[in-house]
Amino acid sequence: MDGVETILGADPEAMVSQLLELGRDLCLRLFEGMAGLRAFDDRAVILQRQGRIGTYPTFYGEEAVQTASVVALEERDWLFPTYRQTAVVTLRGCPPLVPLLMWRGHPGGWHDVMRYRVAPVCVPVATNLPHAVGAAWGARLRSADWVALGYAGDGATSAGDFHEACNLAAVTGSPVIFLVNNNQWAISTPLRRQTRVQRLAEKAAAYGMPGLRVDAFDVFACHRVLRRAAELARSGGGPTLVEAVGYRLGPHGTADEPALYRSPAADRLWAPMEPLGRAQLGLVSAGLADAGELAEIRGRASARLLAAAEELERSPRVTLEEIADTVHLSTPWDLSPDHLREPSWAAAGE
Amino acid sequence: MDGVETILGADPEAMVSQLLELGRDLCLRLFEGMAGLRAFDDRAVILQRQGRIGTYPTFYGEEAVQTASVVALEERDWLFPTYRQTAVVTLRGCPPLVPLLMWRGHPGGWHDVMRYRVAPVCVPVATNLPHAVGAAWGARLRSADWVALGYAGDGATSAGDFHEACNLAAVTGSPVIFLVNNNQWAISTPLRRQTRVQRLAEKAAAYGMPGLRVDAFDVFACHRVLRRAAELARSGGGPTLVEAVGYRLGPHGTADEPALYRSPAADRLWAPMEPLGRAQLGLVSAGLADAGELAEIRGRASARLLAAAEELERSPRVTLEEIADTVHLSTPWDLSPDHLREPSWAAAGE
Amino acid sequence: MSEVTAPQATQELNLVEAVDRALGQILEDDPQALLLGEDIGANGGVFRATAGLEARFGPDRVFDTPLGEAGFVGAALGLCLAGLHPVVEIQFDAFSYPAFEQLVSHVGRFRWRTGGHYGLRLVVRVPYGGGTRAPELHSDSPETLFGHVPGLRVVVPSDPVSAGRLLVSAQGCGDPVVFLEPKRIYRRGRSPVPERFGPTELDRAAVVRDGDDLTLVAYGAMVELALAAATRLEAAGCSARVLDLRSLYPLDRESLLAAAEETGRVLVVHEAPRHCGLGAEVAALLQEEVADRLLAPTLRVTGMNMPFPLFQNEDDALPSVERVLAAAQVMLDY
Amino acid sequence: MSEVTAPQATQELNLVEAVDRALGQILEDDPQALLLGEDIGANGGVFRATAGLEARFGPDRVFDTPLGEAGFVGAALGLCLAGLHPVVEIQFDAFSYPAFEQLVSHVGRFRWRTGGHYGLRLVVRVPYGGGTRAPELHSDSPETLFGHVPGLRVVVPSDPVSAGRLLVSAQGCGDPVVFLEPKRIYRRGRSPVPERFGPTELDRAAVVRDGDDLTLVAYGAMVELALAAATRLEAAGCSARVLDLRSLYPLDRESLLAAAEETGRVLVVHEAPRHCGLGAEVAALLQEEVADRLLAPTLRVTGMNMPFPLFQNEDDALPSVERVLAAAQVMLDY
Ligand SMILES: Cc1ncc(C[n+]2csc(CCOP(=O)(O)OP(=O)(O)O)c2C)c(N)n1
Ligand SMILES: Cc1ncc(C[n+]2csc(CCOP(=O)(O)OP(=O)(O)O)c2C)c(N)n1
Ligand SMILES: [Mg+2]
Ligand SMILES: [Mg+2]
Repeated sequence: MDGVETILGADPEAMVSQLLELGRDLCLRLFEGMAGLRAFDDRAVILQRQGRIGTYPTFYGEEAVQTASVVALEERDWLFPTYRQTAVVTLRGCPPLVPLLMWRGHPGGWHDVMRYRVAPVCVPVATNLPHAVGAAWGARLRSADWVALGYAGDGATSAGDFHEACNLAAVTGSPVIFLVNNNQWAISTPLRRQTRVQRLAEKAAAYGMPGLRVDAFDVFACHRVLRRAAELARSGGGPTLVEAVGYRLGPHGTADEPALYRSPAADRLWAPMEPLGRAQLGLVSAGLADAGELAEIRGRASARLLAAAEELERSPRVTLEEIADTVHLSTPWDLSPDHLREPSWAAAGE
Repeated sequence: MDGVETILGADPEAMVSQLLELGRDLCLRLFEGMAGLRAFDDRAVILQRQGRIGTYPTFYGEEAVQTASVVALEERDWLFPTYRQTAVVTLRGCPPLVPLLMWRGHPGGWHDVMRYRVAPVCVPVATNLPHAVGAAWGARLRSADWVALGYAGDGATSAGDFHEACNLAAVTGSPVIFLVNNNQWAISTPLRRQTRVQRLAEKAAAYGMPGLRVDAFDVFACHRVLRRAAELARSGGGPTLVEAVGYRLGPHGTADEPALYRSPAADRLWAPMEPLGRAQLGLVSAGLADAGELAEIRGRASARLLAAAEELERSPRVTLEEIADTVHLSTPWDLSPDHLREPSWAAAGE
Repeated sequence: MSEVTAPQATQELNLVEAVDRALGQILEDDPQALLLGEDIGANGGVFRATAGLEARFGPDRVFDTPLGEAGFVGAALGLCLAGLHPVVEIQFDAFSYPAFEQLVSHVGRFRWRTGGHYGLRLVVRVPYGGGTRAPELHSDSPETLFGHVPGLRVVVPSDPVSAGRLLVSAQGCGDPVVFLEPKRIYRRGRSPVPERFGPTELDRAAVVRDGDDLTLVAYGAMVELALAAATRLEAAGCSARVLDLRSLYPLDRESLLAAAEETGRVLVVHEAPRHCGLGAEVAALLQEEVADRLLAPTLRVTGMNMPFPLFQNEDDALPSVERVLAAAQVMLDY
Repeated sequence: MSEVTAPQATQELNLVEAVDRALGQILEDDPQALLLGEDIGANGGVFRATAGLEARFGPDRVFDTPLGEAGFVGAALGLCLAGLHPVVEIQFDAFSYPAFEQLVSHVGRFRWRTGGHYGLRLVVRVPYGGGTRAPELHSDSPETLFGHVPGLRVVVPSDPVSAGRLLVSAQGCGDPVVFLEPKRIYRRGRSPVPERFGPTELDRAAVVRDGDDLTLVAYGAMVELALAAATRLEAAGCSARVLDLRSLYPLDRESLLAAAEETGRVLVVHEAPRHCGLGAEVAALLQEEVADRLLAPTLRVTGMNMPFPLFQNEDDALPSVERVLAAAQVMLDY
């Protein structure tokens, strides 16, 4: 892939030396992160099939970018996920039960935003990006040194909020990373119908910020590139657009039927890029880990998710009255228990 | 100015030869167009001072770009003006009384959109650009050969609708020209606080379309560049972004006080670029016209505007009932005369 | 267009299939019609409301847009100037908000800006409402927002036949229509629909069940609920009329006043938040016009003034037959 | 914060000057507060509501944003996460529409998305309304839109003192507030204001004139009109109360019910379109709660369901004293 930074795709010797440079600890941390995300995704798909959660947008294949985005940043840095990064918060220490509850439509699914410094999951495409700019700009204003990272898809780059966010970030010199997961599809819309510029990193020039491209299936390259962007941001260099070039290996979500709009042949072509297998190959050939060790990591992750899934049914129902009490700091009369469910005429009629 | 196409700013010999190439007819047509716009603007400012129209955004200095945009296009081409191009419709044959009535807050100020192929004046920044894309895309779909031109300011390039319009135009290959009047100010906001990319034409690359820069005070260069963009569009080459590089010679509008935010020194530096005087100098030195002839053109334009201004008070008042009847094809009951002004309870109470 | 009166071959379709068929009919009858939206082409729309249409009419007439609702709703306005008649699909209710400015500041105001001379033949279809176990922001009911701003018609069908006829009529009415499709009942069961949908009056409510003692005013997915409540009321000796509003702006004043005059009690049911919702408008209108004919105050059973909850709690938030019955009882006892 | 009770130096300010002073006080008292908006810095805002503040607090705390209301309202949310307390200026009413999605889909839902734990200390100031001979889309009254969607408080002052106190209180309330400033009365006359604005309860209406026979419910620029109508009514022997709503969401239920119970007649006046406006909500609420105490139907004198006209006709479209008196007469004669 043209101008796309990669480690696992480099010639074997270069790969090994670059992995060794990263070091075993970091490499295993990255692998472990991916294992956690994969276990989450696998389990969520099963739970959806069992009818225990609702429609679910799988992120199978995006584990490398997502893991790198968390590991390359510091705990004080802010993350702004979309519907496709609902599990990144688990890499910040949040129990996987929480995002599973969200997909179960349970209010226990709202994670602790301030504790994990992960914004609430954002559904409308690109609208999380201005939030990321604000959080980053705030660091500049408060002379703090956190950075913010906003996730976007290839489709999201067409939306107005992407543009306004990039421009505002550049003008304010805010330490923000726009991480575009270019999986080449927005539901059924292929990249070539999304925009005429097929290298999305080139869009960065319109805002006067750097644009970097990285192999989305290579967790090590993603880490290196995101780390670079974060360092630039932290040292006052302002925003960067990072395009992770990949492919959506799965359907858009559990309700989607890719057979309607894309060829299984292309899918098959991309399937071997699956990032965990690819990372494992690299780690083993670099002598940084053996297959058994890695299998154990994955096994632990699966077990953890199985346990979370079992807890799912045990989460007590929350009443609508309780939820109504979470909308405002000082709950208005019309959301109080007396007026919410049975409007006051009920009392009046008694 | 760097990479900015110009004719009047070229060395005198080159200028003369290029003007001769354009020919006397076209040159005088361009001058006449500018004279008409200037007369409109001058008169409107006077009317505003007299309290006979409301707040008015003067376009003093933008006559070259605006005139060129009309003359370089054909009558079948669509124009999408903002609040700062309210008089371009007069270059399509609409009496100046009409836009003056608009500024007087009179519904006679709505011009005939389909007759002149000029969209209604658009107030919210950048929101006219998607309309231009649609009109152009429609030509492609109907195998018609009109193009569409949407006006924008430098400030407008920061808005989401600019982005969505450019992207959609490029994806659909629509024959549209985005004409960015870069006057370096958005009310009090200077370009450097608007975006980090100071050559706005560079933003075109983000959409995979060409970007051209032209001297905004040079009606001849503007004509040539816009003609080129129109030809490209008409021949199936898709959209172009044209940046007219200039300066807002006047205030943002009659309610604006530039002294609060910009230095009179910079203003003085730009003042000599005033496009009518500059065009006159060129025409006279190329021997294409003499000063008397040009003065006569301007005199006729002024007289026409004076007459229009006199008509202003004679436009009969339109009633709210009549206006209410223009909102829908089939007027709903609540907008009918019986229910509009005196809601039906008035009748009920009688 | 004239009413279709001849007997026709019928077929059983559900609501979303009826929408699909109506769209096919529009594309067939009107060479200037075209469809735009996200994933409406090969994919047939996320609800399959445009299934098969791209294959039948080609990708230029069933156009998959890039993302950006403001951009493509704005472009639809421009397409109208070019003489085309776009029908836009917004993928889900809450994704109409990015297009809000284009709808309010331009689409609704276009005819007025031409002194009444030129209108936009533009339909914006929006699957809306709760009850489908969907993720956040996929269950909103934005009808009040579009009804409150001037120049837009707001139309909501409640069954396959009304969906087809209202959609065809909306597309032919010469003015922009926000066409809200109650996605909860997209697949609620099939009814016989005619081969071709004839036009119908756009701003008329329909009495879908007659009654004397009380009128339940509803629209969209709430009509079914109102009918269920009416059956229960009948068992309890109360004869309830069900009025399907269909047009949320303009309101069918005559049918509403007739309901108030003939039944004396009017109860409004909707999913949207209560504050300034349609229920408020109906209650206020009846006050203004026929307060002296009302035997009981006009009550409302509506969504709450809070975000539509994640789906574990959606049944708590949606109007229920029980809530309707309780309100009806208060009115009957008044 | 505690009520300011000590006697203070006062000064005569008009409404927009009071806003300016309140913003200065906010910036002084709250080191995390900052202002964002178009042209609010050196230019002091197109209405001069921020005049002098950039000079006093620097361009980082009084920040001129690039264009793009969605972008900077969204960024304001992010600034809140960073611990800051932004006060955003939208230049004119209709330019709130590009920010509509950010306000509805994010700002209003933020606390709810954190299980109630974290709120946004975010105020969005919007000069709104007609009567200023302004160009198109500079005279809208969007309050219904913001009141109908969940999670936003909507507050409207009606005089210099309420403007200052409500703005200071809005900024301190811990939740997002859409603060609508009636630009028509920005310079309507000066009143003595205290040197510092003390806080006030955000969701309380104010009885700005007492009376027994009828209540005129109004807000913003309409309060003045209601007071003028009340004076005329008094001359005709009718004692009219004027209730300044101030909070459009939540409504002050108690004051409204008290007005209905104590005066028996409630008339609502607003500039926004009638359909699903605040008048409808008040009428419906009173029906539900105190129908039996009403001596006359709740009538509405409002803007029309059409675009706010170009300014030659704005006085025809705005509520007038005459229209209020006519409605009041109907109610008194009922
Ligand atoms: C404003 C908005 N419009 C429409 C949608 C519906 N929708 C959900 S995902 C999606 C495609 C997004 O594609 P992309 O940005 O490439 O992200 P990906 O799903 O591939 O991760 C669409 C259109 C939405 N969420 N938000
Ligand atoms: C969406 C929107 N926000 C704010 C405004 C208020 N406003 C009017 S003109 C203007 C500046 C526009 O600057 P630019 O695009 O450079 O055009 P210019 O006025 O210089 O021609 C602003 C902010 C508006 N018209 N629309
Ligand atoms: Mg994608
Ligand atoms: Mg400008």
